[in-house]
Amino acid sequence: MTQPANWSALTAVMRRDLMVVMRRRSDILNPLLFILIVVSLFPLAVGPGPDILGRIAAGVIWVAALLSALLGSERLFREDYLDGTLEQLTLQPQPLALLAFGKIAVHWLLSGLPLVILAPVCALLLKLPIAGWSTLLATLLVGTPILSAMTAIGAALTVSLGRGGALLSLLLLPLFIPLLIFASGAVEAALVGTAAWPQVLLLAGLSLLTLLLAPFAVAASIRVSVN
Amino acid sequence: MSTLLDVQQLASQRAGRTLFADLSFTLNAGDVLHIEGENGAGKSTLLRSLVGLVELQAGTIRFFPEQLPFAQEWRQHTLFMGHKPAVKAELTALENVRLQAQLTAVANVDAWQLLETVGLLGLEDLPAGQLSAGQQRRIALTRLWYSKAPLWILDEPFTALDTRGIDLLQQRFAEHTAQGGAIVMTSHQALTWRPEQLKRIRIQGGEL
Amino acid sequence: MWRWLHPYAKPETVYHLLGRWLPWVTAGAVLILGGGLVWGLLFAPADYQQGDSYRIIFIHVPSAMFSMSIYVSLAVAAFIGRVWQLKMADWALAAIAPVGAVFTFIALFTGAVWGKPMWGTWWEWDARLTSQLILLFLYIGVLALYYAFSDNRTGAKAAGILAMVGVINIPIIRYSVEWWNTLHQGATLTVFERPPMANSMLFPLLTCILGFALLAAALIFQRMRTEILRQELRRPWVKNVLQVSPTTGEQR
Amino acid sequence: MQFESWQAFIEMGGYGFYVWLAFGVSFLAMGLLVVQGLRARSKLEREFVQEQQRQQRLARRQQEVS
Repeated sequence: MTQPANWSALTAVMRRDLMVVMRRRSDILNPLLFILIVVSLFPLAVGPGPDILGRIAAGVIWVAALLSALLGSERLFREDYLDGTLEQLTLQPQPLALLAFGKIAVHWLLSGLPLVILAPVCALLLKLPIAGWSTLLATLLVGTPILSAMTAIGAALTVSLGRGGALLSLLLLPLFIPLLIFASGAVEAALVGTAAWPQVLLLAGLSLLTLLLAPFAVAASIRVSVN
Repeated sequence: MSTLLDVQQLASQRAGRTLFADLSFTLNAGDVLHIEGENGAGKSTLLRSLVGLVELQAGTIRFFPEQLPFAQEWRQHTLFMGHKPAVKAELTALENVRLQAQLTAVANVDAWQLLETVGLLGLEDLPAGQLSAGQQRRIALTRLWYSKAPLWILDEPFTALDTRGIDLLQQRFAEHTAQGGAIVMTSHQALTWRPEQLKRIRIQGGEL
Repeated sequence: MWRWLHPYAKPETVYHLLGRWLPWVTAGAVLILGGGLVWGLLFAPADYQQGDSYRIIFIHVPSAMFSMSIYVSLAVAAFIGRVWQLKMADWALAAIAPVGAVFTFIALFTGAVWGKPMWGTWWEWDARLTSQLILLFLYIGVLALYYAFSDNRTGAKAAGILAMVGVINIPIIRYSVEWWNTLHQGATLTVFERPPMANSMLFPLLTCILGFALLAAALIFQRMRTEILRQELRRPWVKNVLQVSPTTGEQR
Repeated sequence: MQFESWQAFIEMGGYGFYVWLAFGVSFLAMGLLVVQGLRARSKLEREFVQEQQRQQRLARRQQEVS
């Protein structure tokens, strides 16, 4: 297959997904609203004191991000599966992993990136000390691609099951644990004044690795699911 | 006469039940292969296994002229359309056609012209979700007017189409076979058009 | 292509082969594990620090050891199934995963029960206990996915992909959990990091480890046979197998 | 033999509860695994018989029709 054909197919997949979601903005807004709600419930539950809130802020934001990723994950391939698009994608001469990468990238653009933009508001609500802000944003920036890629694997595996929701959470949560640990650990390190960059670098490395391997897992899963 | 497709001793099972076994046929340029059978006989499974969506239990499929074995390259030479139209309800008819063409790396399609051809004049910029099932199907069928694939594998292409749509489609089939293409299709409707080289295969309960 | 030539790729052959090995492996497992446990419980000396509570080690260590390696074997089976298109390797997931899950549960439970007298608490967010807990989730995920599909073969393939994704993540999970553990609490819990064991304790432990290995093999073989039958239920050879079996013999 | 009496064996130097709880639950889990495995097998055999009977019914019906 020629390079331009690959490129053309990749951009077609990405443009299609972008356009579809832009016409259904609630799909972008609902997960963000969910995060805001979770974040604003926490002070009500544990008390508004800045010492306790500031300490748990990064963890709460990350847990909220994971949960909202799970919440919207089912939709990632559902429509495409139902209307036959997924079937057509597997029949393209282009490598399916490439197209899967396109879908992961769009998913990140529409769920990960908005989260990074929303994060300062969450940090403010949870009174995260200023020292931790840049690290929080950095972990979100390098960590959310992992979230999108892993979610895509799980969604592709369960797309042909009518009721994949609870199963999907079961499959994905264990895989999210390193992400949660390193991300909140990095912010904690920044708060106590030690270097946070090793964890951020580690996350970035994991992120690259995931983005490299996940498209192949997603492609294999799609092929199994459209069977 | 050149052979396009050679299928030998194909067998398939679904949920442990044998749908067909020892199925062999060849398809030459200009052939139309009509696969018949009752609901659940395995027509769709047969078509899907031809394009590799369903794993083969046994048998070989070769695609001529290069005698390619079942592989990625062969997808360039086939066009498959299943039950589902692969049309996005959120996008307009025009966008659907353009993106579909871009996906298959066909440059410079005249989407307006294509939509007029399939009888969707005036509906080009409505979201596909607002169109009827037959009209959505027509959007998907525009592929047949620009595709360069010699082999078409169509699962129930006439579903949801009205008589004029069916006539239009059969006309296009005739053009395609006249240009040396071949078609494998299933349909419950009888063809009103008599292709010159019509082959029929009937599958039922594991026998042919 | 060579899958057609490979004699072990035939489900029927494997079914009968496993059937021939099963009694021997089972007998070996019962004898060796039984012997090892009696040795460990009755004859091994008490630990000078932990007294008799350390005897939990004779089930805890073998099950913990195998809980991880069984997951790796799960992924290896999935890999073989994927690369060489060997369907039976995928089916092995259904045989291996429940055994691995139960071993993980045992390791987790015995670890917690041992922790109570030693650390004074049932649950400690100890690095090893935590990663065992995550491992248990991974096992449950593979099993749930395997049986979620109405088509048995699709389920096997999907679970195989998940097992492979999981095995890539296991080292990352373990590393992250250990790092997290040292971050949050100094390495105060050293129950499991002990000086080299006296031979009088080590030998019964090794016997138990061997016994557990045989037990795992026996359980996996039995389940593999059932899974082969389940996947091949409508094939002619299954008819012969099931109709001569004593429980349904009268149904002929 | 490490223990002087049966009683001492049960008590495990004061740790009896923990040791026997660990062993008991472990064996219970193993036992359930074995039982579940055997039941899966017998369930499969039942399914097989049902399938056979279904096929026989179908064959009979086809004979009646023809």
